[in-house]
Amino acid sequence: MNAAVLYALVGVGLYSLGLYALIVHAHLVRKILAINVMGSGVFLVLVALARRGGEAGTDAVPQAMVITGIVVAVSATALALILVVKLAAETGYATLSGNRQE
Amino acid sequence: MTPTDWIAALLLGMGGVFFLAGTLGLLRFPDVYTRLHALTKADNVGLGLIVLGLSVQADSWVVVGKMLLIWALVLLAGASVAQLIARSVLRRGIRLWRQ
Amino acid sequence: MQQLYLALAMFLLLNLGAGLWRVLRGPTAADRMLAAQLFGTTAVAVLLLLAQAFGEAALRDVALVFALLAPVTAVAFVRRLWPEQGNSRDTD
Amino acid sequence: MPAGSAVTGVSWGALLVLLPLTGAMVCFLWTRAARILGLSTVIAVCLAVAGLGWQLLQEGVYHHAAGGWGAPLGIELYADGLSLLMLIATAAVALAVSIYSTGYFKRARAIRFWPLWLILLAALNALFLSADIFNLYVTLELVGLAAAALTALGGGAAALRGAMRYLLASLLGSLSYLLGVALLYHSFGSVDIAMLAARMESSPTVWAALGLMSAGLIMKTALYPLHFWLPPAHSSAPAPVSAVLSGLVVKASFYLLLRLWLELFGSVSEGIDNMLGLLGSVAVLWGSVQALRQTRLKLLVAYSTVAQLGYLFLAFPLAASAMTAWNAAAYLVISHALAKAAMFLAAGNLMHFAGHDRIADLDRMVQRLPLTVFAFALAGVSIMGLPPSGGFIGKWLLLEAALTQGRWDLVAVVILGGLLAAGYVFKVLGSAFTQAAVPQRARRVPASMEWPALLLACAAIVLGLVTLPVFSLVTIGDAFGVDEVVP
Amino acid sequence: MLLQSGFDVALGLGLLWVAWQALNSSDLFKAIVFFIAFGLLMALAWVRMDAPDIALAEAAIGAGVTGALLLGALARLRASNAGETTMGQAGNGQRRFMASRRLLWIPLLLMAAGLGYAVLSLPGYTPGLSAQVAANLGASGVSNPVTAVLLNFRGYDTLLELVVLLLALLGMWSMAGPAPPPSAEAAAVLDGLSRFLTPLVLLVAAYLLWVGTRAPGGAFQAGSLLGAAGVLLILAGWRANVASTALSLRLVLTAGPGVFVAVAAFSLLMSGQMLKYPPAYAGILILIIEIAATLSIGLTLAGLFLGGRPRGERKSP
Repeated sequence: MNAAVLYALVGVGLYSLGLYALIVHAHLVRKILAINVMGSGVFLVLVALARRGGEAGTDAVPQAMVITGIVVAVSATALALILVVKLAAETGYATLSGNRQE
Repeated sequence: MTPTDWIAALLLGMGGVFFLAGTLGLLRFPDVYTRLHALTKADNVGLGLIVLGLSVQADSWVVVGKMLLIWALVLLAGASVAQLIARSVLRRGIRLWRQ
Repeated sequence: MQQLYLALAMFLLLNLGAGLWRVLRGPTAADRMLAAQLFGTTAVAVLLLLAQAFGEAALRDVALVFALLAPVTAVAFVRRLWPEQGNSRDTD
Repeated sequence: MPAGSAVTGVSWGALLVLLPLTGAMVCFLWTRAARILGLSTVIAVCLAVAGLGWQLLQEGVYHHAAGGWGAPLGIELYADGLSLLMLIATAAVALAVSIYSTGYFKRARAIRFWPLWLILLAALNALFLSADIFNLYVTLELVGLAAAALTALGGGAAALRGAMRYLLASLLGSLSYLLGVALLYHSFGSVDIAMLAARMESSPTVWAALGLMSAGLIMKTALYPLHFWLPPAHSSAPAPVSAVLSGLVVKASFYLLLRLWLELFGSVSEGIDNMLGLLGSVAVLWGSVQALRQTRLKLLVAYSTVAQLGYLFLAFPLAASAMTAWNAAAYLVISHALAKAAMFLAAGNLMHFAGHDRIADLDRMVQRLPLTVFAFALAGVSIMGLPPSGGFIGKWLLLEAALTQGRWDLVAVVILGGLLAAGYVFKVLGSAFTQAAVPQRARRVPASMEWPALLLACAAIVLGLVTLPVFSLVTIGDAFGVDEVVP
Repeated sequence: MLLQSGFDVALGLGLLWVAWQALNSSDLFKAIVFFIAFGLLMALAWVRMDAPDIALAEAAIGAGVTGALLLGALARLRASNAGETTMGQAGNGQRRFMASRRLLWIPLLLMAAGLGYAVLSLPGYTPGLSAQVAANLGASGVSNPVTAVLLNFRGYDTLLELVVLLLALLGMWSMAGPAPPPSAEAAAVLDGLSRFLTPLVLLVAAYLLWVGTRAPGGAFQAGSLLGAAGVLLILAGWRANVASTALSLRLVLTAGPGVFVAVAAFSLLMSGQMLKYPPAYAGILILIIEIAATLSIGLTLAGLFLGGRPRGERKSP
């Protein structure tokens, strides 16, 4: 097992940890963090596996894809955060189930 | 190893020691002010020593210049962030640690 | 020499791991933020070492970006989050 | 030079993406004219779809190498009969929804609606035209973010919560899809669907990719039990947005799933088709029962979408009689797109008129909004699957495939689903005919909001009468991988 | 070799541990700080995988934008008392979550194991597209392969991606009202810091944009730096006298995707294929697109941090 496979496995681990947190946590900011961690895991797999043949060559295509992915991720994060902020201002809760118990 | 290598190794090693000292301070010091102190001073010195150590062996002056610029920026960031945080901590009335 | 760079980089990485303990323990938010600041400095050092070890000049640019942007998060913390917690009225 | 080269010489496919993008930016820049600019853009898109259709009929499938590089280095755009069918349905719904929105949105909201909506339209077109699985990821994200932003346009806690739920589900779906893309790329060294199809062979990695991509797309298509996000989002969005979400957006991910299945995974997967069929069956029955239980009109229509999406997945276990089953799926996709969009627009009219959507209190609507109720009823005919509607053809083909393969369980599901659908459609129509005298705060519904719903519903019916042209259209490019012609 | 492996193992474990803390810390602020540290470690991981372009992007976006975005959102959540979910607030739902937590890890562990097996069982090295990239690099107009893929070979993806970014801002403007009022007058230190750093950041952004055609760097990295400069200025209490309705602001926001679409349409007209550049003009076209994209990305990211539509200064003197 070389470093590339190691990082790819770490990517799989991050994806799984993120999925776990996404399901388990109720607070929406935590869900957003979870999505981001999952995304990082996927990006890691995408780039790391290109190097599993050894240090031989770097494949620019997956690298460019990941840069695209990072920009998409930051856009999605920003949109999701403003949704949470608006939702909390409206309901007082930053959760999906949140029904204010007053 | 050549004499320059030895100098570089010495500087790098000392840099490492300062980083360690900063981390120890962060972990062991009793309150936020002292930890602030440990962190911003020791680490910046550590980084400076590492930059010097690397500069001794750098290929070109451009590289040295860039590394010194980076160091200066980190110094600036450290100083101003420490000041900002310390001030807001003080304003919030978190008391100083006394023996 | 490459071995030394790598060994030092590894040492700094472990150092960074120790600093994470402070993020874990707090107790104040400022402590956590400070520890994050330490990561920035350490990462810069690691990047400079790796740049020299592997002869990758681009890594110095990464270090430069980190050094430049190191204050941004901390400033966001001081300006946005920290005042909101306590006496937020006077800052509005 | 043959006649019509002026039409076939233009790269209509590329225009289908560039036109709405340009429109969106121009609407954003020149807000004062957003409405007229947006509407003209949509009309231009409809013309471009017509151009592409003409091109396909004349010259067969459409290929466009973006950047001029071609696969595997560059991105290929590709359109065959199946893509064209989706593009036509999109254009039809888009036109109706756009006309509807001119009446529905007041100025302040209209200037926010148009750029988002045109970006969504561009993303849908780009998705139907792409032959590159990474490019498809980008279009999926674009569709998801645009749809979430449009859902939130409704304002209020329900819409925000629906949008948030939808956004999270959508992001989870596209990330799973992307992980599958990563595994496929590293297995075969390409992201071009045709090249992948040529190199495809079964391996654990391909299985993992199949699972991840299918699960992600199923989540976005809201197949039971991953449908939880759909009813809150589709019922709380503004009416034209609901129409687009239920009519088109969920179909986009289904289309992609179908495409991947036909091109890549059909050959390496055993047994999963039956599981999809089972989930589809549960979705049909459970969704219909839920719809029947709702007291709010928009929620009822949204649960009906969950049920109708279930039908689409019944085609997978019947794939042995490929032509019939896939034609059924295609027919169901487009007839549901038209009918459900019509239903949501009609529901929007009822809500606009009465100020609420409590089914029990929507009395005497048939006298007050005859066109709208008629539109709802016509759309209901297609949803129930009564002849001569498009929905009827789709369900009939499903039944035919199920009967020839002796799948009596699926026959029962199709019939039972139809009966339940009749139940919830008549529940709405029934109260529309009542004469209870609850005083209502009535608002005039402009013609620009009534006619689009009716025309869409009519289109869903007419779809049942033009089967032969549709079937011959779908065979362009042989997307279903069979040469037989339907009898 | 051993040291390198040691570094990789330490970094890999560190990533997983920090991610776990970022996802499961009891305190949301703590979670966010861990997430910021996670971004830092990710940048180091990209470096180890010979992907300095991504490391730059991750550093610029992670350190300059994402952290500030999250902290800003947390501050606004606390203002509406929604910064945390305590057990009492969540009630039954939370208890159900706690119950499912005990069982959920079993299927997820199985899934992770399956995915890990899928990764390990990949057939030996497939060359990917590196050979094609290398073969066509000469005709692409740039010599940094990642920039060549982003702006030329797969430029259509990048075009759509710029639209995604614009879409995020449009979405935010459509649901959020005007931006929250700027913070009080900044302290002298912060003022000085932003005065000093901003020009420097702009300079480095220009450098990254310029160097990106042949070395790691490019429009995204430069744009993220511009965005970070915007974040810093906003935090320092600087306000632009421009409303969201201003045409100039909108023109800059749409410059990136706009120029890209224009180039696509023009090339479609000239060569029949969108985004097909004549080799002689590829370099200059890419540069024009990149400059426009950098400006748009920077302004969009800063706008996203602002958290609402800029109000202009008509009301307050």
